[in-house]
Amino acid sequence: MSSQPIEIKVCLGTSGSAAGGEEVLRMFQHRISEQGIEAQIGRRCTPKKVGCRGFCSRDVLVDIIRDGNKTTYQSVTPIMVERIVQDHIVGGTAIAEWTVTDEYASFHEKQHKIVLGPCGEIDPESIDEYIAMQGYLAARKAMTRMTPDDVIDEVVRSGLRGRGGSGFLTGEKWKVCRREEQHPKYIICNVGEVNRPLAEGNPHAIIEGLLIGGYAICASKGYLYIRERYHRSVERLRIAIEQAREKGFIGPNVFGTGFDFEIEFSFGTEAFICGEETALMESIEGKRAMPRVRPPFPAVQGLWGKPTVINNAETFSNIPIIIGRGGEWFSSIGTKESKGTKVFTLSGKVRNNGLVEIPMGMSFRDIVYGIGGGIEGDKALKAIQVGGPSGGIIPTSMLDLGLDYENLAKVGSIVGSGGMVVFDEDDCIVSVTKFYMEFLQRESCGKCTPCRVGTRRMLELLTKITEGTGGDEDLRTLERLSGVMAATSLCGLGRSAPNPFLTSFSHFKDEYLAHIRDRKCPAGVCTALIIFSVNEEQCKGCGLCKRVCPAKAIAGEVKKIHLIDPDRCIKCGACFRACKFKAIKKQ
Amino acid sequence: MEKVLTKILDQHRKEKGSLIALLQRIQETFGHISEENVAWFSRMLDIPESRFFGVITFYPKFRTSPVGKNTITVCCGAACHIKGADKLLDTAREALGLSDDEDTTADLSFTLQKATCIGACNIAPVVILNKQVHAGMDPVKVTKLIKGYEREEFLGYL
Amino acid sequence: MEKLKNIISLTIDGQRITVQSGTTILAAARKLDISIPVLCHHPKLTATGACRVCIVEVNGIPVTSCTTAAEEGMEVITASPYIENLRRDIIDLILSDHPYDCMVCERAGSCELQELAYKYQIRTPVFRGERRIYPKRDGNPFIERDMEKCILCGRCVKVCDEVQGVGAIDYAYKGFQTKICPPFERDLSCEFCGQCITVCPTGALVSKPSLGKGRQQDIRKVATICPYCGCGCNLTLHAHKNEVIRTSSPKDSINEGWLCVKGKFGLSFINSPDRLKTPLVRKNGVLVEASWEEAFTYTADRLKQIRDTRGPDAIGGLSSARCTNEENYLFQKFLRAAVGTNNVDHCARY
Amino acid sequence: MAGLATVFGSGAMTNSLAEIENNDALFVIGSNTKENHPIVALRMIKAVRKGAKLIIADPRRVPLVRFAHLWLQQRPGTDVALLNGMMHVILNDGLTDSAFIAERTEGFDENFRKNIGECTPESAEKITGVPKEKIVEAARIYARAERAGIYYTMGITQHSHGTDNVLSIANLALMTGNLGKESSGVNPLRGQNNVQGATDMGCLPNLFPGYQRVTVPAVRRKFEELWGVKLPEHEGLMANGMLDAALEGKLKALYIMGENPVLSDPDMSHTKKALSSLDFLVVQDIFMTETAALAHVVLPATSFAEKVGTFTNTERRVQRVRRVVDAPGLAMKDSHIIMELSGRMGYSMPYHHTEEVFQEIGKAWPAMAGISYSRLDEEGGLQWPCPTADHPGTPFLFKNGFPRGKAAFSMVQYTPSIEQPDAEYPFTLTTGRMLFQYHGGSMTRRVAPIEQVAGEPYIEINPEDARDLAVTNGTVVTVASRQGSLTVKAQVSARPGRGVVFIPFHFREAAANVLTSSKGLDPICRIPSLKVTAVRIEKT
Repeated sequence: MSSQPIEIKVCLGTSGSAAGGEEVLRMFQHRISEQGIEAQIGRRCTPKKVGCRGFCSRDVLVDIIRDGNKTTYQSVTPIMVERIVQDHIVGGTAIAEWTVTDEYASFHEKQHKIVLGPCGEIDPESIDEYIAMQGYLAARKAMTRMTPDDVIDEVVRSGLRGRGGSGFLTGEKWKVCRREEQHPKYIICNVGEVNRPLAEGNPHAIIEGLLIGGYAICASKGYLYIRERYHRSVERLRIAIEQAREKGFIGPNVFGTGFDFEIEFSFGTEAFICGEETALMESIEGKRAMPRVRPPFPAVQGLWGKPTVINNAETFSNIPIIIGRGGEWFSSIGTKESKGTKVFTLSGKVRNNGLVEIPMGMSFRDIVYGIGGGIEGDKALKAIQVGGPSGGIIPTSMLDLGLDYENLAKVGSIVGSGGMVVFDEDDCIVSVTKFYMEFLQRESCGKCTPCRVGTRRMLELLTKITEGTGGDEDLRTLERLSGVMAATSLCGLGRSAPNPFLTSFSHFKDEYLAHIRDRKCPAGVCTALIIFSVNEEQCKGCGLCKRVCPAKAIAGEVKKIHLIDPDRCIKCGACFRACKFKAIKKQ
Repeated sequence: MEKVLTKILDQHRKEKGSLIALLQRIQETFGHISEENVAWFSRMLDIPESRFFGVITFYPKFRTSPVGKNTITVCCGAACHIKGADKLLDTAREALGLSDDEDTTADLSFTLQKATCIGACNIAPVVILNKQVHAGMDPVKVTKLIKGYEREEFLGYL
Repeated sequence: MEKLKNIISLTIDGQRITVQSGTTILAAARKLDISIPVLCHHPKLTATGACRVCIVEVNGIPVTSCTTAAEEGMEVITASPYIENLRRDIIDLILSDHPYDCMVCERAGSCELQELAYKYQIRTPVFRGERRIYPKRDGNPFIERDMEKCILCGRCVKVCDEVQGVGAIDYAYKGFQTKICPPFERDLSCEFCGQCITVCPTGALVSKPSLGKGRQQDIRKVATICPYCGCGCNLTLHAHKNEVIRTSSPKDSINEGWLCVKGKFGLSFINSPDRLKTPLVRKNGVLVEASWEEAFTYTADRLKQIRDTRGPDAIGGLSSARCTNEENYLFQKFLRAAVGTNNVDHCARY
Repeated sequence: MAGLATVFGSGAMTNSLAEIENNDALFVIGSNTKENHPIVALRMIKAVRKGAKLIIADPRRVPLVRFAHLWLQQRPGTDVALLNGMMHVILNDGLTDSAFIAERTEGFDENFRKNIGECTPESAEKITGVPKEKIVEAARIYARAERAGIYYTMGITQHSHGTDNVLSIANLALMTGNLGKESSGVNPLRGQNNVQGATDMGCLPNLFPGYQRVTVPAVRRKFEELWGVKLPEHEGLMANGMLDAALEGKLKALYIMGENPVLSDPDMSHTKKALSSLDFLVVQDIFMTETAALAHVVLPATSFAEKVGTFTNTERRVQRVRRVVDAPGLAMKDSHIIMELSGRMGYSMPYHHTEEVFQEIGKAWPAMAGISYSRLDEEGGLQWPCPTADHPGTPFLFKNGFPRGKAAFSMVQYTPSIEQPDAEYPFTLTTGRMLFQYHGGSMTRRVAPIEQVAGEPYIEINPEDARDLAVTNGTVVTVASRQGSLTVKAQVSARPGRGVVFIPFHFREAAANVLTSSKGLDPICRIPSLKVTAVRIEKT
């Protein structure tokens, strides 16, 4: 009998926790200690929490590593724990019907996990596990064997571009800041919503990247800018900082090199505009996050007026890898101008929702159908929105487009910080565009005219169209407005705000025209343009629709055909969803 | 009261924190940021009240009226939106008996909030009750969640 | 020490100009007498870059000339059709959220926005839509704050903070709802210096006491000096008929165009009904109205009598720090030369 | 002004307002600049924003303190001790400007140094209540600054030892060589639009226009020639001397132009009594003031907006006043009234235009000879001295030396104010202006919006004192001094320190000068001690 310990890894990312991961982990711990499992089988069992490994639609995911074999269970609930312990941990037999299916493999197969690699494998609250996988070696190498300029050269060689939005070359940005003679300098890591899995799954990589960056530009202080409400991310980063400090990786005289570096949290509060570098700095300074005019650029005059570098957590997570394995190696991944990988949150109507890391240049087809496993309910794919709210909408016709900075720019979109939402035939593009515009106008800081008034006007016009009161001239006005906003807004938010409209309009013009000229919403989403009626041939007169109708708009006797009074109908769709015979028509 | 405020002030001075950090601390302590508290800190720190108000109203997280004992946040990001976040919001509103312009129940037991994307798109739609994220929600689950919670005791602020 | 290397040269609309490094494109253009419209820019305040009206073309890209520093070899075009169209549309957007009530607006005729609407001939905006409506009016007695007319240029916020050091107002809320207001939207309570009125480009901030008292074109403006403290602030009094209805100050004066509440709002005493309008002579213990002839005769006679009976040193004179140099000179000359005494002083000589 | 004239030979702001923003250090003492000289304060704020260090010494936390690096809260009337303490530090640290002292001053002798040597920061702390660390820091900031300016107003002068205060300030500036340069000097800020002008024009019992002594025969001869009349040889009476003389029956007639001494002079009942004992009182004003009400003849005059002429501001800048509107009713220009009376008194003053008067001033006083209306219209304003038509005016004084040759150090020792608090009158009252109102209020109190926001008198009481007195905001209290008493609403405020109370003097319904004393005048310039009065406060 082997005495190799058995590892039990329970996914405790945001999604894993939401699905009950903590309870599952507690069950494992409880079962194992209560029933004396370790004594029974004569080896150690170590249930532990790990970060998100991406395949969130099947959470809670649990890995059992027994005798070198890894078995992954999906959709684990606390009730299932007892049997897993009995059959698998004690008995050594995996429960086949609970393990992940082929889609788990295909979900992972096409990904290229560099930064996400350790997520889901190591305990994010253990610096020893991070060190065991060569953690902080890159930082040691940078500080003991390289000059700051060497470090920057290496990052330049890698071709790494900022993963936060603009896609500016990271090494070049650092170089500008490095050249500035003013001190102190600051380095800021923005931990955005998309970066949460990184912070939760492998926080030390972020800390190490920030440390190396700080060394490269000669900053004495690093800030972790993170929304306070990301409790788990904050907690894991906090633990990571404490552990790193204990080991002497941050604090005074790091690695005995005389370099002092401190890391401090700066808690932001919810504001989309804080994704903009200068707005973020205003926020750290405790002000309203209204972007500053540029130039001067932050690398010259940033936080508290001092030279500052801002990158997001994904960018920083790449740094230890680049220093460790070399810029050359890194630049072998990706396309000519876009190197490395990019993490996306794949969501929407795709079957495998989750966190994915793909090499730059991968086609949308491979992402949606390969990794994503196609569309839910085998509906037809309609479009993909990439780059967050101010990104662009990519139509089906562009499925074979390779995802990189250049290609997305060509089609009027951006890589952004890594949102990717998939729409199917049931989604109305005009309504989706309106949704994004509603978000953008709400998040506009209100400082500059084109964005403050422009986003509002665009929203009003889109609302008009979804309500069936739009005219052709409104489309022309929207285009004109888009031009002004893109050309003259103060910051990226306003300049990219027209993207959803411009891209959707260029690819789905017919759908817009249907709303305007035919007063119809082809996807049946825009309530003002749809009518619910009873298909007399299918109605069995069960009366369910009548009962669920909140507006008392449905009349009819039992076993007789029911009728909807269009004047009373509030188009809530309750009858449509309730009818078991598909007898309610939506037009 | 003055003692609590002084404690916050001392800590703020010690940490040399920003105005946002101060407001976060006030809100953590009292659940909201009252006009009187702003006046007090404005006087002590010699920062005009208008700066406080500007920051408070910029970030939706800050509130000037008392918050409910429990906070329900419905994420309204893109992924949640197309999976029916609006319906969840309506359901929650109805379950709590809130009108469109109210966000807190009269008995201060619940506050309902909207969040822009909280980054849990892959498990959309999500609802956050206090600190717990609930994934894959639908109107029935939301109602259950609220009704289930209403019975529980709350330890409250201060 | 400024060195020569800090001098850069650029071309604006084909004209070459040499400026100090750090000079904005706007400032350089103004040196060439090329006018670029602005709304949020104010020469005495830090740059905001919010209104975007001052955009110019550099390498085909629109940049705000008020915030962009001139660079060596830069080629700037200030009014290409592309830029002019964008500019027009920005003004259009501002107007789409602005009340169309120029006919009753106090600033009609001196409004920077009206001027631009006129220049770009925007009668009805292309971008129509909802406009901010604020029913609440500010109850302070000095400054009419009509925030529906506010274009959020931020000049008032900056002048209140940077120049006056008060910070009575700030931006609040965000996005389309952004509003400049006192804390918690209370009524304005501040030093009431009126600097915000001075810098406001539109009718959003105007002097409340002068509302409806005279239109810009019917006003006579006279330059004079403030009668209050010793700063000697330069005033421009706006008079309508025989009433002083408003005060402003030239921006290049020793007070840099700034005033305090007294200079800005404290001059209505000139037209006070309490003003003495006729000489008074005490008769039977009561002061009664008299003609000048009577008053002069009586006064001169009494003074002469006292001088003749008690000597000139039985008479004294107290002059005023409010009166002019000429009047003070005449006053002491009167006592010394006409009465013959050095008993002359003024109350506030300390 | 007498103080400064003694030291330098001329009494006025040595520098210009525009120079303030280029100061490296500003020492503001006894001046509530933000409220009393709001526009000067803006320049100070600008200086701070440009990196200057601002030190404020004031018994109250005046609004400008918000921008200060250091605030010294001295007890009212202890300025000399504070200043001497600072000088002690400067002397000790070797921060004096010895070259300047040697070349341009006199009196920096053993006695002077010994006196300063005795005034340690420790002893200053005991007298002033300012912690000695702050005194040391203030001294170092001031002395080390390249361009340091001192700014003061009535908080320095209106004391029984006002002249000592001014001399002490001058010592500080001389010791550190902060004179005769741009942005460094001694700057009394004038409280009224044309105090400088009234003084320049010789409305003083001892001086002709341009600070020329009436007792010097040559000077007198010059004026006799200019005016074509024989002039009196002895000095006249000062303002308060005239009131005393009236009470004694020596002064029989008084002609008051545009002033309201009943409200603005100390000890109101004393003033009223003096004025009432005159045989003949003529008051020329634009409103029926408390003083005019006592007159035998009241002459309606014109406001600044109804006449032409010039004002000279606090920085010696002569500027044009222009007519905007017509005077109401029969109101007549002050100059016409004087000319008419003079004619009837047998001395004709036949001027056809105000400018002729101005030209004559230039003849009487060479420092203004270069200024003309046309130059003022074109150039906007000129600072005297401006002796010739092509002279640009003088932004700062003493560049090439002092009028009296070498500036003199004066040995000044701290003397307590006459009015000392005791068991019966335990509080120290200090008076002054507030932002919204002006002087006796005859102008501002007729401005409705101003009355709406600041139309009520109040007494500022420190929160701790208020607690002891069981007084809250709005409580009506009786304030009594050895001179008189009044009732007024309390305003609990952290502005004054413990034991100090403040009443603005604008309000006739609670006229602070009912309480102040007309005794204890400064021995040299006869200024009343308006800033220190012992009072008692009781709830009514």
